[in-house]
Amino acid sequence: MPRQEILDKIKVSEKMFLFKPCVGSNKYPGIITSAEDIFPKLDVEIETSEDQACCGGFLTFTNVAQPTSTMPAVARNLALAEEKGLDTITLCNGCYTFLTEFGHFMNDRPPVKGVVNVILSMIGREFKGSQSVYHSIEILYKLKDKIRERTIRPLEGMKFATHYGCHYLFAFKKTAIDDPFMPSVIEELVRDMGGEIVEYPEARSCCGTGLTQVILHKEEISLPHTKTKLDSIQSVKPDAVIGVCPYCIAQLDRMQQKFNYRKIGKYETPVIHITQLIGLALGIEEKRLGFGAHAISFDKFMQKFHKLEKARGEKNG
Amino acid sequence: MKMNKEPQILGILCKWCSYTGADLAGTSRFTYPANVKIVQVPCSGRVDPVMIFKAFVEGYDGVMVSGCHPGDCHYGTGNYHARRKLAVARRLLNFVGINYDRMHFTWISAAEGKKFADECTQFTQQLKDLADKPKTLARKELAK
Amino acid sequence: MARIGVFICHCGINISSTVDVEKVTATVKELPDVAFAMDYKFMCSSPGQNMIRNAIREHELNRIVVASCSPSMHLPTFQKALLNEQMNPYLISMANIREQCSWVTKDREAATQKALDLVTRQIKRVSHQDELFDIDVELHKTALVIGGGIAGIQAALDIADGDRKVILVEKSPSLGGKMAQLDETFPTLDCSQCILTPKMVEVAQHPNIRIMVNSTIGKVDGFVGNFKVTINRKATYVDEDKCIGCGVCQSKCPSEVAPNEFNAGLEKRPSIYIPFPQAVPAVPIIDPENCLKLTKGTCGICEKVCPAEAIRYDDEPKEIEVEVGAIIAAIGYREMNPSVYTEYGGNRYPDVITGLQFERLVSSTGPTGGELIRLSDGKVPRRIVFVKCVGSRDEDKGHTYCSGICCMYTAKHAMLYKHHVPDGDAYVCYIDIRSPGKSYDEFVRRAIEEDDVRYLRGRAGRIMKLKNGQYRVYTEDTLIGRPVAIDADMVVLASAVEPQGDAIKLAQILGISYDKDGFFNEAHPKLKPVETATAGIFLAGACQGPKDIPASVQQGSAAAAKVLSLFARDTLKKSARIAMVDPSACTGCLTCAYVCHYSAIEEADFGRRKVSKVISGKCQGCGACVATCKGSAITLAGFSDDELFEEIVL
Amino acid sequence: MRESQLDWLPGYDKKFAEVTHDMVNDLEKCLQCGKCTSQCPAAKISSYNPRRIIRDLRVGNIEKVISSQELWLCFFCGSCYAVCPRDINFPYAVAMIRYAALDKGYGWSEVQKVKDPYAQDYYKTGLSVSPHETNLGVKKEVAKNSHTDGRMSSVREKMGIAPEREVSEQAISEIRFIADATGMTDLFKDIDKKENKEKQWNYGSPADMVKIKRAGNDKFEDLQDKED
Repeated sequence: MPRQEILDKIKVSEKMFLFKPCVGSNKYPGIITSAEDIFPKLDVEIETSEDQACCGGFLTFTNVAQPTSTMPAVARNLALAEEKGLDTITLCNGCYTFLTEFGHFMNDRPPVKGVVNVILSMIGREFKGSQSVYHSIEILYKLKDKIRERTIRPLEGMKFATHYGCHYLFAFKKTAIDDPFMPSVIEELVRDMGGEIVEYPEARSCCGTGLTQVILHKEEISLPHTKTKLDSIQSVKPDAVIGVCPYCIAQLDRMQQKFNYRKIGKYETPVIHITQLIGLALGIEEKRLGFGAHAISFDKFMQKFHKLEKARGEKNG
Repeated sequence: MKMNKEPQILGILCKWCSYTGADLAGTSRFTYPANVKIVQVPCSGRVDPVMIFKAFVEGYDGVMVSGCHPGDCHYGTGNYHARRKLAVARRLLNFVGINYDRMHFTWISAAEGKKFADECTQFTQQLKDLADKPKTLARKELAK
Repeated sequence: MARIGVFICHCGINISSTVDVEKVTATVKELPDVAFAMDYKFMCSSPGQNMIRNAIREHELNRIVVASCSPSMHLPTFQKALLNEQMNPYLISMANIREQCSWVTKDREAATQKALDLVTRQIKRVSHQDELFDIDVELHKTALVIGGGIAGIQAALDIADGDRKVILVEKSPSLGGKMAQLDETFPTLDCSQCILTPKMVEVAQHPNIRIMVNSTIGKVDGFVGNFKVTINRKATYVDEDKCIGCGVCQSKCPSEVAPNEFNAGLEKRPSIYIPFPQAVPAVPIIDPENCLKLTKGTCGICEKVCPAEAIRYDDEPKEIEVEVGAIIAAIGYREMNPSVYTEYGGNRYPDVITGLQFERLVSSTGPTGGELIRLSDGKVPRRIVFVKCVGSRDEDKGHTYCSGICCMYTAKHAMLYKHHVPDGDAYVCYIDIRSPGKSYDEFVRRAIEEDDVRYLRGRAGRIMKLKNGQYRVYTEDTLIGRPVAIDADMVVLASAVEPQGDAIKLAQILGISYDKDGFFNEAHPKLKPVETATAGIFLAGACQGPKDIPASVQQGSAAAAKVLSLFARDTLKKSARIAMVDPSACTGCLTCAYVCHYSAIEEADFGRRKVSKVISGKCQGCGACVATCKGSAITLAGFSDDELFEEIVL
Repeated sequence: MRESQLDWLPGYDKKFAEVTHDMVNDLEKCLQCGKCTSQCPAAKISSYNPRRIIRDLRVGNIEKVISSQELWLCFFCGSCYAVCPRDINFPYAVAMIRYAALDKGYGWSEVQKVKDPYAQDYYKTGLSVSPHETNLGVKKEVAKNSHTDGRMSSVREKMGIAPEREVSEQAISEIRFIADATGMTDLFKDIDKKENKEKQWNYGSPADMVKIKRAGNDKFEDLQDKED
């Protein structure tokens, strides 16, 4: 069950800053385009910035850069939203983690913030720590009544499995919108849009990306988790897996191709970001959903969706 | 004021913990300077700051107050009241021009005979170190 | 005019080896007011005491100073000598020249000087001491026991057997508490109800015990010996006097919706119910939230079928006032609800149950009649995992303390499982096995060795529901350092012991302190384990901290002994060393009342002013108020400023 | 570096607390209950064991931890933190311990792997993930699904958006300034030259490591480098 006290703290403004994730931009552009489309439909104006770069957390947790180097980079990104006076929406668990954790870290320690601001002042910026950072799922959950009302292409008859991603729930066990082990936020949203949720045992397991595992070429460490997870998902036969983190989506999507290529199973469950799914239900242009960028084809998914939609249309005359 | 080589110390100890601790120091034969004189009070909460000022007026070089450890007070919260009162008394000592290092507040349980003897020895040494400085100082000097 | 006698002890050579006793005696003889001084080898001995008594008579002494060992050692001895001479025992003072002089000083000269100083102060002090008289307080020789679990039952029986009246108040409809819910008990595996129910019946039949079930404490006023207690009895809608306990009403009740509390929520119960067959008293009550008659005005079947015409739909809550001399709080504990442990399913997995639920599941009076089956599908669990420390030793989601009993009851559960399913597998995930009791560790070893229960050192991290209906328990075998996954049919969570939900409220009503978790504080952790800081209020059982049955019974008996020794007297003697307020000096600021730990200071009228007044029965003589009083209006008898200042004089 | 008395200095782990930038909560709170390890994805499949790492830090076997192979196996999934009864944020501890290891010369090979594709991209474009697809299999599938040649720019164009997400020149210069000012640039330059000490400690036995490689699915190892 979502936590009321956290929900109460989340403020949905008329205008918000959309923080674009790297994976979203360069591997799954549909995540960003659908986010840009759905929020206005839910009465939240979206602003982005060309000045926004990578959140910087990736470099920290691969130990390529010291936190002392990435802290100002995080502060710079946060300062962009502050300059506009907007709260930030992130689409990626990683961006959310690093922006909030480092933001709080600096806010709680004025000396650190001071040093960071000395560096930022040289590029003419300042980090005040005045604006909040929210995960897209938090904002979308707050908007769930509007989503239910404005769903024009309901997901009736479609079955979904969910994957929240460790970096949202586990890393924020006290401050995330929902319980780390028994969340129901995506489930509620999907049911509101008419879809059906199928539960699978490994729902709380890591997708296997683990931030660095695949990159460090430790496939023997990473891929078994992906396989276990995908096997568990396949066993309940969903039409798609819903994620909230582009990085997890990349792992679950691309590794299916890899397994198929290596002939260790046949995997064909498309993986979709919650913004893309809501985009579909709210009826945004299908090409803006960017399903083409996925390694696992959405053809079957869309065929079923269209068929059900047509059947409903005929029934309703 | 009598002139003694050894600094004169007044120990104000609560009956339940610290006085028993001082007895234990004796039972265990830990020696400490003879110029520590002990007054028993039922609880460190009974210690009126006036008693401390009175002691300095009488000519003592130092005052040591001890009660039960936090949470162990026989009367529940007496030692907390003492702690608060004596924190103020310390500042007041400074105000009237007595070096506040001449007052020592500590917790000694009934099992800490050794600690009592050590505290007495240490406090005596501390007072000896302070002996070079005049016992009462102008406030300006203390502020330095 | 004080006539002081000074008696200096050699204590064999304990004092005289470092202190020149004769010199001290000779010196003090010359001091003003000293009418007599002497030294002797053993002042505390019978001849020594006689010397004091003779001197009092011969020299008409009216103040005595004894210089010897610590007053904690022999003050009462010398006070007795004074009493024998019809002298007020508060007219003596002792100089501690052994523990705080001869034993801690090596230099003979310094020791002699110190001894002289110490004796001189006491001589000065003693002339300020006045006659004091211990206070007599009347007392009601009736005890109130709050809580009808095993600790309360034991305390009530012991007091009642000592021929004193007891009022036993219980919140629920029946006595018995947690012990009544248990199946078998460690380490003997004897049937819990078989040993408990005879005691419950004994309580019911005891002429000295008045049982008040369905009742809670509303208000407590007064002090030791004289408590006025308001007991709130809730409406039960059944006339206790008329009911014959036949149970027809509950068998005909059509509304079975509420969870059965006695069976730990494993099944539903009717809205009119006797909690369990052996309940004492065997009188049903109506649950007003679910009764169709009381909520919707329909039904009314129980009234129709009752052969004794005992149903009263118009019953109302009552307030009963009683006067008691002592109170024993024995409200026990509750089992923590593991719903916050979402990694263990957060109560959503039907076969992941708590320890108490497991007790009911294997109990022959439980919902399955003692058949150990999975509640989801009725199958016998072939493999079972017991997870310990659920809510204990967990500052993140539970409590920081160790619940103490889970190690033992889990060993017992594992054994019971193996007795029900001999060819099944039982695993226990533990961090430490804590079994420090008589035959306790042997019991755990028996579970491991004889019953082949597999103990894995590691806390369970997650329980995953598998598609085949099993539960995968992830843990680590920390002794080999590898993670382990066990596919089990049933998981039992050893849920923590925690204070009753209304514990803090009761503590505030009683005026006793409680710790950060809500357990009641004893007066001293070692030496006063059943007393509270408030005189006349005692503790028994798990409300003071997690306890098993033997420890609860022990504390019940100990509290009863304390009550009986209190009641052995006709009046209560309280030390005369208490605070007194001089109303003419009191400004009525009541700061003293704020610092008083015993609420012993109240507001009183003095002419047209409000002043503070010490309730002599409650005051314990700590003196916090004295040191706090800005106008020096309060004096602590025996430790007045005059007396203490004389001791300070250098 | 092994469990010798000499390493067992009092307060050694306290000193270590400074390294962890007080993001971690005190490691000495650890109960050694094993709840972290029980459902750790890395522990499931290797000899990595968070509990043992904490234990070694606590007793002073710090050299052993920072020279271990296992230190580089953490997934950063945070499930250990999510279940920890003492609220120890172990993933952060690992990140910080890794810096300590790098300080001593261990683990540069791991960092070097990340530097080229990701850190350099960040420095050049402001984004860590490049649009260039190295996995040809995926590129083929994307080409099929998007009816393009499979390049990200084509996919984006087909969606009706700019072929590339551009980070402004201004932003890139700012990023570079921060990188220069904080020593990130110098570190990037030096990374390849860093002498990498061979990791010495292995929590599992060598036989264990072989088993680990085969764990999960034995088809992984021989197929590793055939594509891309």
